[in-house]
Amino acid sequence: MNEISKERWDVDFSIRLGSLILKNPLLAASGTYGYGRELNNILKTDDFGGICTKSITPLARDGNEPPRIAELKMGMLNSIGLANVGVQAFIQDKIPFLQSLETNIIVNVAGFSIGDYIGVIQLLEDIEGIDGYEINISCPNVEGGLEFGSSSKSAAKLTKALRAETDRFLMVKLSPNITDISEIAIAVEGEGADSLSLINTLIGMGIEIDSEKPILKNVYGGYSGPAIKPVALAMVHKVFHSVKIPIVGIGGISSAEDVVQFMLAGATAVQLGTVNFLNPTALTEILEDLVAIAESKGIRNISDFKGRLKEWD
Amino acid sequence: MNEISKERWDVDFSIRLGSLILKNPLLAASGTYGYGRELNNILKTDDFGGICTKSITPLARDGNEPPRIAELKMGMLNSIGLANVGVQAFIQDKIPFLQSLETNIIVNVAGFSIGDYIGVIQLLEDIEGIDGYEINISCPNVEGGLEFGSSSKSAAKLTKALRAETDRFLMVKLSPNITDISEIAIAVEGEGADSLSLINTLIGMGIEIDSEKPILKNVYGGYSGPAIKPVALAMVHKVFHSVKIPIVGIGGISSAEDVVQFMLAGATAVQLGTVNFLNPTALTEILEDLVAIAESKGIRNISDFKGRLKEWD
Amino acid sequence: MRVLSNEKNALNIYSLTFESTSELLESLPGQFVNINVRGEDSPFFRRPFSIASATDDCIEIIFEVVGAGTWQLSTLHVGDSVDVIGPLGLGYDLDFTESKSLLIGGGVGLPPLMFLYYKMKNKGIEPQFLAGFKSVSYNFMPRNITNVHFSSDDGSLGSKGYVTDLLIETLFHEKVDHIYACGPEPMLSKVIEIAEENEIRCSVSIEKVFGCGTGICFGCIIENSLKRLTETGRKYSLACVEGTVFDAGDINL
Amino acid sequence: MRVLSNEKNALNIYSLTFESTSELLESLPGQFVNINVRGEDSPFFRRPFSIASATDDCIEIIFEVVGAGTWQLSTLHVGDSVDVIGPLGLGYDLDFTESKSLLIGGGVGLPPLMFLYYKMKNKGIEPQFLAGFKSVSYNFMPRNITNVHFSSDDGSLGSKGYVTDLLIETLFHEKVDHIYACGPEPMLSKVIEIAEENEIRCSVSIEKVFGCGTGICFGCIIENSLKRLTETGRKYSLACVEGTVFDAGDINL
Ligand SMILES: Cc1cc2nc3c(=O)[nH]c(=O)nc-3n(C[C@H](O)[C@H](O)[C@H](O)COP(=O)(O)OP(=O)(O)OC[C@H]3O[C@@H](n4cnc5c(N)ncnc54)[C@H](O)[C@@H]3O)c2cc1C
Ligand SMILES: Cc1cc2nc3c(=O)[nH]c(=O)nc-3n(C[C@H](O)[C@H](O)[C@H](O)COP(=O)(O)OP(=O)(O)OC[C@H]3O[C@@H](n4cnc5c(N)ncnc54)[C@H](O)[C@@H]3O)c2cc1C
Ligand SMILES: Cc1cc2nc3c(=O)[nH]c(=O)nc-3n(C[C@H](O)[C@H](O)[C@H](O)COP(=O)(O)O)c2cc1C
Ligand SMILES: Cc1cc2nc3c(=O)[nH]c(=O)nc-3n(C[C@H](O)[C@H](O)[C@H](O)COP(=O)(O)O)c2cc1C
Ligand code: FES
Ligand code: FES
Repeated sequence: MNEISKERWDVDFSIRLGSLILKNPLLAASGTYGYGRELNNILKTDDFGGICTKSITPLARDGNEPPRIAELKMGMLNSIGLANVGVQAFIQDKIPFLQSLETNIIVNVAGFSIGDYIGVIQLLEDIEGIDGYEINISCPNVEGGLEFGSSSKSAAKLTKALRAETDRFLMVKLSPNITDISEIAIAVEGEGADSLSLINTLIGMGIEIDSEKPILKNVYGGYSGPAIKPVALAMVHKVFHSVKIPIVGIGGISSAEDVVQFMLAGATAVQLGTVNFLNPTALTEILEDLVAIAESKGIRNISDFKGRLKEWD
Repeated sequence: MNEISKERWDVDFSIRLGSLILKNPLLAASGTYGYGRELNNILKTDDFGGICTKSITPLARDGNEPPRIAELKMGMLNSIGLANVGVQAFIQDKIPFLQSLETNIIVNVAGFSIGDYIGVIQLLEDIEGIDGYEINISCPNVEGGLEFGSSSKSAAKLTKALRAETDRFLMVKLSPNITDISEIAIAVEGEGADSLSLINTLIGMGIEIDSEKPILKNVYGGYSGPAIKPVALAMVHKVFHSVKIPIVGIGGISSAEDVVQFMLAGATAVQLGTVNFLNPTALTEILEDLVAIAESKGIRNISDFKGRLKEWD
Repeated sequence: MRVLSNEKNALNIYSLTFESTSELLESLPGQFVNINVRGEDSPFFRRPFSIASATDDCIEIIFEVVGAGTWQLSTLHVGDSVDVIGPLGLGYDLDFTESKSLLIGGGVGLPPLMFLYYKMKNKGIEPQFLAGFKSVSYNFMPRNITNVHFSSDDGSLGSKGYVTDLLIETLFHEKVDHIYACGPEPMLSKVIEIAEENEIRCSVSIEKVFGCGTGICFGCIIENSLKRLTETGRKYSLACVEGTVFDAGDINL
Repeated sequence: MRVLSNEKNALNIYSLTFESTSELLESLPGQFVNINVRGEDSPFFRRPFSIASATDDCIEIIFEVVGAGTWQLSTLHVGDSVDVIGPLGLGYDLDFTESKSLLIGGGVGLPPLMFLYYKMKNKGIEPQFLAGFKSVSYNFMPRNITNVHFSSDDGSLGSKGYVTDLLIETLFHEKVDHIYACGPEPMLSKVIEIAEENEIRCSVSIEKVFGCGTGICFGCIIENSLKRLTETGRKYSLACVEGTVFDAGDINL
């Protein structure tokens, strides 16, 4: 168990994310940290500034057929397909442990209709110990065929409906598979979201030439890991210059340098995703390295990095 | 000089791309092979199935200020900004050498208005030895602010205008920074394009944390190289199932395996881009390895790979 | 963790031992470690290997070079440091005191059974051990494992043919309560079939591509049997944390 | 190409020689090779290095370890194979027979000047050579280069101070027609300034990040001087193919 003793550091890691105070700017990304308990014997889950749970849907879902993960050179593809225990079992079996954690619990919510999202949130509203919701709008919208997150109209409509349901911290997670992410960001901000998290996975594909088959049964999958970081950084920077609400950066983060890059580009906090698979104690190492970077730059509040990107003269 | 003796191979490399016959399915990608002459002492430029020139605009352009290239872990960013000699100097200084090559010459055309594109093509129409045009629609459209390639309406309008100007082979190069690439592909096909090439670069960004500056003066750049291959493959596969005209696959190709993957996904031919920077004799090596793969699979016509992707049962 | 030895045991087969944490030393047969292989062509995911033995101060894995990751592992030198997490997975049900056990494995499916064998011997139990190899050149069975019957594809070691033929033969004249099996999928399917016919309890170790090995990526799924589907309402189990050892009746291979 | 030797010459400085193609053996001073460095943390782009010498059967480069790529190069062993392309770039104008030449360089800016020096000596010309180092520990100048005046930041080698101070001093009592300079940008700027004041022709070697080194990526640009802009209509030159040696009057550093 790698425990983190904040006392010996001269850097204040706490940040304000909308109405939340996080003890540090590192959250576990949805779908890459299970229900928060799995790694608790390797890493003190409490050490995260927050946990975004696996996406929760109204009913339990088995997800897509295998193979549904595959490795690439600098990243991976997944077509898990929102496998999860469903909101009822989540409340019964997963919430008690999450409640016991001294960190912010953000439940990631997904659905195939606005009613799905509302259904999940209504059941969760009565449960204590949930600090907020992250809305995964990269799920296929049954009506239009495309994702909720692929048009500003549908993204705004969904945000508006959910804002009416809850006073809790409401963060909308944007898809990068989009012509103009700022347009979606502005629409979602306009309907009262407290924060934006980005990016979800890029759509990708791999082919195995011996079998001449796609590496995923589902053909397409979500591309994550270090390879997508440059795309994520550009989108965070662009959205930062388009909205006022705080941004949580996601995409390929695996080192303290990466965290600082995202904060310089405008992120208030970040999420660790695929790196948790490769290095279950990444959080601890990143926090330690962040101290070194902050100290070398004479920075005492980690939030001072935010949006501090300099221009070329 | 690595010369390629086709005689010793049992594989027929020639392919039909619309009205063109290519001696092999490998083309040099625009902006990554200069004007065709630069590497001619290292690699016989003739050995390419075709050359897509640097993007040509009506007037000479110096391009963006430096730094305008930067390396990443599995790729690079560029913000060259369409630096080129302009169509007049192109005709005078560059065309004669290109005419001397025994390969297909495809002039890549770019502009900031429909008039720009028309202007370039009208001047080139009288020149012999040009086998076709590749239209780069990823340039900012002055009217709307966005790229021509970012809406099916503007892409279709541009294609229609250019189709009226030329009977030559007309290939439109699609941008991946788009919500639904199939929509653009269908629109462009509808206006008479002979072929589609995809993808151009993804928008990306890098930050250097010591200086706290973007690694490019221009902040954003085009992300290319192996890291973008999974995104390109998915788009080629998707477009293949949306249109009937042939597709030229581009994005991170650096080996014969990559070429086969793109062909399985539906590409008729492919382009080599960033790999030319790293390995100027990549073409030769890839052709040799392609023979080995084809032979191991008992394939005698390279075009048999096209779209042959198998499904999971 | 520090590499203590890395020796070629047989054709393409290496035995790698490394210094061990106290947690690792308490590992159970059937559990695995997950190794972050670094080097020129580093694979992206970690690489999982069954624990082949655990002594007071070291852990052993035995692996075959089949690709970039295992090749890289084969180049490790004594003293090199290697990023290992574990023990992971549930391991074998060690409730075997009453019953007569038979271990059956092929190739690099044998290491977890070797560990199980050592544990059984420690408890004074001597299981039957059937081991199959492609040929004698691949044989890496250590001398301290006795009572093994070998088979090989070409007859160069033990009886010629499949190790499952040996199983059928053994079951003719021996009573077995519990079969523990690990190896390539076709072998496992055959073992399960034979066990079912003979109504013998059968535990199998499953190999899948692992994204994490720790239960957080939901990638390493194996289909549940109708029985387990009915019990749990779930179509799949996670091989890494709900296995990698499963009761043959719980899964569809 | 096969590595023939790789020796540490000074603090963090290595001299690497490799077998050479006939093309490489004809390379000119000021030309460079571009190396595809492979290994655990391989950089994406090739790494450019000036040719420090070319004998009948090998090419030499001298490099300082400053990052992952050069670190990886420092680990190469005799017999390893290395992916080198070249010679690239235009090299120095070798039309120096008539004039009195002075070579001035700092640190790993010196290798191309060493090659130039050898060429001049072969033609019976003995140039002035001014060489600056951080301190004596970094000095990698081979013995066969005579007539060098050294400077070092700390005075541990030659005169204390900048090599440009040496230049000013030299120009007090010597007539020079042509200065060849290579080194860090601040040094080059100062050399150009001094050359201009004294109306001496000055050729400088430029370092930029190279995407290709072969003129096809259009990334390695250097701003043209007003004079060259007027002549060519172009704002930039490509350092890799139109240089890396430029006439000081042609560019804005
Ligand atoms: C729980 C578990 C225990 C294992 N124990 C052992 C062991 O004790 N000894 C041993 O030699 N091998 C063992 N394996 C298999 C071992 O993990 C793979 O051989 C190894 O990951 C291949 O890595 P590579 O990079 O060398 O090969 P790759 O180039 O990745 O692949 C080579 C071949 O191995 C297959 N493969 C790749 N990754 C995996 C994976 N994660 N699981 C299964 N197959 C894979 C590929 O499909 C391919 O056919 C075990 C696997 C699992 C899941
Ligand atoms: C034409 C030319 C000739 C050169 N000749 C020599 C030589 O003879 N000996 C020698 O030691 N070095 C020489 N260099 C510099 C050498 O190319 C860099 O030191 C090397 O590329 C650094 O690689 P790295 O991966 O070790 O460092 P990195 O980790 O890439 O960078 C370390 C530092 O070097 C700088 N750098 C990185 N790449 C380049 C580049 N392509 N050009 C300039 N600076 C860079 C970075 O900005 C950083 O400050 C030359 C450069 C050029 C362009
Ligand atoms: C296996 C896997 C499962 C994921 N599941 C979800 C999910 O259920 N909901 C969600 O919003 N994002 C999900 N994601 C996306 C991640 O939260 C994250 O946005 C993405 O992986 C990019 O970050 P990374 O590169 O750091 O992994 C998943 C990602 C992976 C790799
Ligand atoms: C330095 C550089 C310059 C480029 N210039 C152009 C260009 O002028 N016109 C164009 O259509 N594409 C241009 N491209 C895009 C490439 O043609 C290609 O679409 C892209 O790089 C993806 O392929 P790759 O990953 O194989 O490089 C350029 C790419 C690079 C890296
Ligand atoms: S390997 Fe990730 S859940 Fe099993
Ligand atoms: S480095 Fe590519 S053009 Fe000079």
